[in-house]
Amino acid sequence: MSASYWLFFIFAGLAVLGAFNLIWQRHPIHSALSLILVMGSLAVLYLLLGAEFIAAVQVIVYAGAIMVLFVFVIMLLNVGEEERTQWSRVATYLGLPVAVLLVVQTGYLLYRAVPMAIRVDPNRFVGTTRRVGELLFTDFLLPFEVTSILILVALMGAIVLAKREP
Amino acid sequence: MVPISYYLVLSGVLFGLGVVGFLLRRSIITIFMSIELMLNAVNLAFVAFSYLHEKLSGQIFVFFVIVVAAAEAAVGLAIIILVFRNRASLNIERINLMKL
Amino acid sequence: MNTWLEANAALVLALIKVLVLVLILLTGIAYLVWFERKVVAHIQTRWGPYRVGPHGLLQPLADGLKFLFKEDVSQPNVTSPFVYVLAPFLSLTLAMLAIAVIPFGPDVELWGVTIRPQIADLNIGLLFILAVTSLGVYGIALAGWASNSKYPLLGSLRSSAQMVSYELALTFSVVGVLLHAGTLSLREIVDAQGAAWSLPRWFVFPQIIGFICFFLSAIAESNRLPFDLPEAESELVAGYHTEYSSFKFAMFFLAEYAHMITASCLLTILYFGGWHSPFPATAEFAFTEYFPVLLLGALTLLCLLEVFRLSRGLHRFLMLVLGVGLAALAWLVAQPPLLAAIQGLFWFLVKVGTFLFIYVWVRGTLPRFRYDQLMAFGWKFLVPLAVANVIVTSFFLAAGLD
Amino acid sequence: MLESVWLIPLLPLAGAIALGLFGRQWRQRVVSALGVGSVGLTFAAALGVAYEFFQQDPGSFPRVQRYFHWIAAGDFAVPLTFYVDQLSILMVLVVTGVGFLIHLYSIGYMAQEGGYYRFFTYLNLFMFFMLLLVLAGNYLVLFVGWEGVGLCSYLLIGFYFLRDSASAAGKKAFLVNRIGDFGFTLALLLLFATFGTLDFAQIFQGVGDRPTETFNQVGVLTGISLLLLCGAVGKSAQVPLYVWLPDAMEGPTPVSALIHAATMVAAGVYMVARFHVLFSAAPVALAVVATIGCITAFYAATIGLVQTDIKRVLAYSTVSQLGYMFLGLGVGAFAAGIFHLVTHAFFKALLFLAAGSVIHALHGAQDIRTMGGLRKKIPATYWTFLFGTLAIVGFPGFSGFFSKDEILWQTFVSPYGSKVLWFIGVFAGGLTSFYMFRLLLLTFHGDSRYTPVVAERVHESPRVMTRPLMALALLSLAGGWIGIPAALGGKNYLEHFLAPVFATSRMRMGTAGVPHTPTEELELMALAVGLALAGFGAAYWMYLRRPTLANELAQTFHGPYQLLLNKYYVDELYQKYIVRPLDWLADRILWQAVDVEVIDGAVNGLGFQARAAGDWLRRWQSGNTRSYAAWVVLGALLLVTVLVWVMR
Repeated sequence: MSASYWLFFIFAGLAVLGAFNLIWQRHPIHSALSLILVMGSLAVLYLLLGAEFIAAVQVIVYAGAIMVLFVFVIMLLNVGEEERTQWSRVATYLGLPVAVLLVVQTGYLLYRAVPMAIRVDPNRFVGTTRRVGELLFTDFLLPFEVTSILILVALMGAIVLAKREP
Repeated sequence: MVPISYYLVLSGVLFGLGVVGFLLRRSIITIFMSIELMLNAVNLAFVAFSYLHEKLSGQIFVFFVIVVAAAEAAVGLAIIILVFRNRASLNIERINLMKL
Repeated sequence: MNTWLEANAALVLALIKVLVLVLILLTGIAYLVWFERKVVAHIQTRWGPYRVGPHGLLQPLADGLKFLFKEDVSQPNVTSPFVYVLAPFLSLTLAMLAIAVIPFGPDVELWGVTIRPQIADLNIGLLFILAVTSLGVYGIALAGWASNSKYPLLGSLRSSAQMVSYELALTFSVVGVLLHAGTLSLREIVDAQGAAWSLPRWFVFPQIIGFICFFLSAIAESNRLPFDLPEAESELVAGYHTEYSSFKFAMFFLAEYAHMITASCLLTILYFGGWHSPFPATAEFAFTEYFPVLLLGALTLLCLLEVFRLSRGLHRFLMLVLGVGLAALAWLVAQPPLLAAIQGLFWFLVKVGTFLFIYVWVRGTLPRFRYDQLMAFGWKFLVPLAVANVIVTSFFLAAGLD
Repeated sequence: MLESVWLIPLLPLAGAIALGLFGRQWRQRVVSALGVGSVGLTFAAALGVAYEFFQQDPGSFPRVQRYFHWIAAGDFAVPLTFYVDQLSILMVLVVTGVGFLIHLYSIGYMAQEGGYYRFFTYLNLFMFFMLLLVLAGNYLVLFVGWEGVGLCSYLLIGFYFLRDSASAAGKKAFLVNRIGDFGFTLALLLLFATFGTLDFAQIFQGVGDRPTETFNQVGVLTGISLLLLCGAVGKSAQVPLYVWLPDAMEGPTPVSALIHAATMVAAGVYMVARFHVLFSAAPVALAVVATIGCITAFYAATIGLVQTDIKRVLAYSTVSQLGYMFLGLGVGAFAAGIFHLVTHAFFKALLFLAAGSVIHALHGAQDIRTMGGLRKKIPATYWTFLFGTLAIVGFPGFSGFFSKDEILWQTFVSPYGSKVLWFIGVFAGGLTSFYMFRLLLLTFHGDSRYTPVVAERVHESPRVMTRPLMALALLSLAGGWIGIPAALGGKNYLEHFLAPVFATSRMRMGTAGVPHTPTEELELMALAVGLALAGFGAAYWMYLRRPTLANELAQTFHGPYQLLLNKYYVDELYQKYIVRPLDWLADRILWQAVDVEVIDGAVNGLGFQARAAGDWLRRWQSGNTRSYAAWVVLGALLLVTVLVWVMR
């Protein structure tokens, strides 16, 4: 029972808890907070998987920027609790069983995908910032540039959309 | 030492929870967050596989997913603000003008 | 028993470090407040705290007690009690979390045990700090939202916008240093500044612009004057922590000063060679080793003089005690092994102290921005400047002239 | 130079494109400079090529220039190839030369007309297509040229599209040509089906391997030949498809000269000559060719006797001259046919242009009954017209004499010809002489019958018009000297020049060894000339000595006269027995039955089905996003289930 073992279970538990809370809470803010929790614990799991850089990016971008945006919007619009309408029969009655089936099968699929024997040693394969960066600027240069364009477009789109017409 | 499949199963579970939220919630924002949750789950799977095959490309892919998610969040939230401005409601069931 | 100790020596050491650091940090913060009040007072030609203890030296203690034992006027109709309570904890925790990865000095060898004055040496240390500071927003935002009151809400909205914007400039300005050092580990960054030309090989000199950007946006990040819009007294009572009282308020308070300290440490590490002495390590500069002793000696003299100047007996006695303590410390530090070990820490603290003083100085000097000015400054001046700095730096490095 | 044959068709195309796109904005001078210049350059290029050509050993031709793959679909590949041999070179020279002169002439003639740039655009385009046709090295390219010239002729006949008669004539020409082209297209398909290729060289190869199809065993070659002939008949205005040509005179006179006299209508002749290998292997087809040609020659001549419109007379003479060419081809004297084509190009162009000059002088009057005595007024035109007339009637020494005589002689002696055909030909020659001199005399001699108003405005045409006339006059005089028969101590260069082209068919038909018996040939010549003189005499007598005689004759032989005057009522017959039934078919059956009921019904039915489906599917679009989400997830579940349970 090494440290990484405990860490995994603690943070996996946190993640699941957060995810569950996310869909359980009726108020968006609480959902957002639980989502942040999920993201944080996922970052730790990434660290356990040796993906340092991704872990950092996860926290900085997801928790630090995207979720801030969410919280910001929620506060700005001062969204209250969501109302309990049940107008979509198919979603109401079919939703849960379908989702559960999906989870079970997906889980089974992934479980089947790899043999149990392969275990995680955080130091065996480390995605250091240097290596990721090198890969990013050699093999994946074009996608990288394209994403920059994407960001720019998204930025302009967001501004155009949210701007009040004078 | 934790078997890698645990990570995969975890990602599967998270994804499923995301789906549930996606289906059962009514507030657009919450649904949006469920989608983000699903993305995260997928990312976890990516990282796990990248560890499994010892290929960094998986992590690169996660990086791209995060970037795209950022863009998506920007636009999506802008849309949400717009919707709220015009409808004074974020209940997705009230936004049903697509019906003929 | 022993075996267990040996088995988890690392763990125990880490725990001890954490405890020590937290204690030092909290007292440090407390006395930082005292320091600030004093300095500002003297800038404004006042005495500042003078009653509690000689020169108000016990003021922080008094404040702490007050915060602890004051009745908590908690809100009856907060938007969400949980978040209301969560917010201050969040901000303080995050503020202090950042300090965990800061190296205060080189490894020191004492009684056969090598101690690394740093809790966690991540090789993504810098990213870690950025991440934590980026999370810092939540404390304020949630606080403002949870208080269910308009001034706090406004304040929190402001602060979240402000912090998100200035984070950009912050991150960009750091990139220059990263390009120079080629690593994210704070320790290695400091080591990269170890060697000296005629003048110390610190990154301020090539990265002066980056330094300025970083310094400004760091001030903004920690919501201090002239960027303390979230708590602008004149506009929104006390901003996001208007509705907080007693220890919850204290937490925000501490968090802010913790931010200051973190920022100063980062400035020191990134741009001013961390624990490296400004003097080249050659024979003719060997005497610089004794600066710590001299400093302590000077302080001792000051205290002893005060003993004769002060009027109240209690204060005289306290001063005497302080002076004797300082003298003892000076003697202790003068011992060769300790003297060698203390060097790095000493320089580090000196530099951090300087920056803290500048912080206070700025606060005492400059007026507050208007909000739109603030945003314009951040987006239209700092960010472009930082980006330009990155580009220029990378060109220089690519051209090979380091 | 020989490699740059592609330049020849390209230049006019460039001119056409430029004019068509920008001509509207340009000043008249620029337009004419460009329009004429392009053709002039083409002529120069043609000369260059010809020069190059003569440098080289005649045996080394035909030479095929491949340029690029035009169509490549599976094993069906059509490259753009040019087929350079004596025949095509000759044609190129004629087309570009005559074309150039006519372009020059047009500057003057069209100066006052509207749509100046349009005219030159069409003309250049025509040159392009004509040259493409002439140079084509494979059937499809030739077909493109073929249809292209048809299009241009349609556009130019209807050039004055404000006149109903003009546009009607254009349509008529187009439709009649369609009939011919139908056969042509069938021939194309049949060729490909038979030989699996459309390349000339390969086709000729393939034909060469097949036996001659004699009368009692007719095969595919005969079929192809007849179908080709169908196309040729349409294009070259032979009986029974000649009807469009006279109406084509609605177009501007230079057009009549260029397209409907000199070049395009000769395309049929050229085509038959080009496929001589094919025809020579199918004697039946050849016989048909000869017969059609002979009939046309005579028939058109008879009509020409009584026409009163100056251009129509020329049109019918054109038809009959084309008949002569077909006759020549039909009896296997391909060289002679081509020879007549060339000379005819010269003198018929000349005649038309001169007629145009007359019309120009009279400000648009075309009825010869309102003319007369113009000889003094417009001498240049008169003299050139006279040259043309002498050439066409075959006055000894003039070009027409040699070529026509060659044809008749070949008809007489060739194993494929016959005395009957020969006799009809000669007689038609006499008629030709009659109506041509009638035209000449009525127009230029005698006392003027036009109104005084017109009288003082009659004027000679500008230089730019008369110069080309003179050039053509010279040609129609000397043009024939390239083929002076041995009987007259000539060398008949042309025949020797074209010999390598037609060598194969000569071998096959055994016309190579036809004995030249000079005395006999001379006798025949004399007969022909005599008939021509007789025609002249008759005309002179009727229209100068006893001007009333013509009308008296018309009175006495009223029936035949009317018959001729109304061109044997052919148009009316066509109208009654072909056009009307077709109209009925198209209207009642194809439109109101097939189109409305079947096709529209099918389309609408599809529409209704789609709408029904839409009505049903519409229910799924509840507009509730959550439901959509649910469906999406359901789909995902399906996929995963398949993944788990099927693709294990």
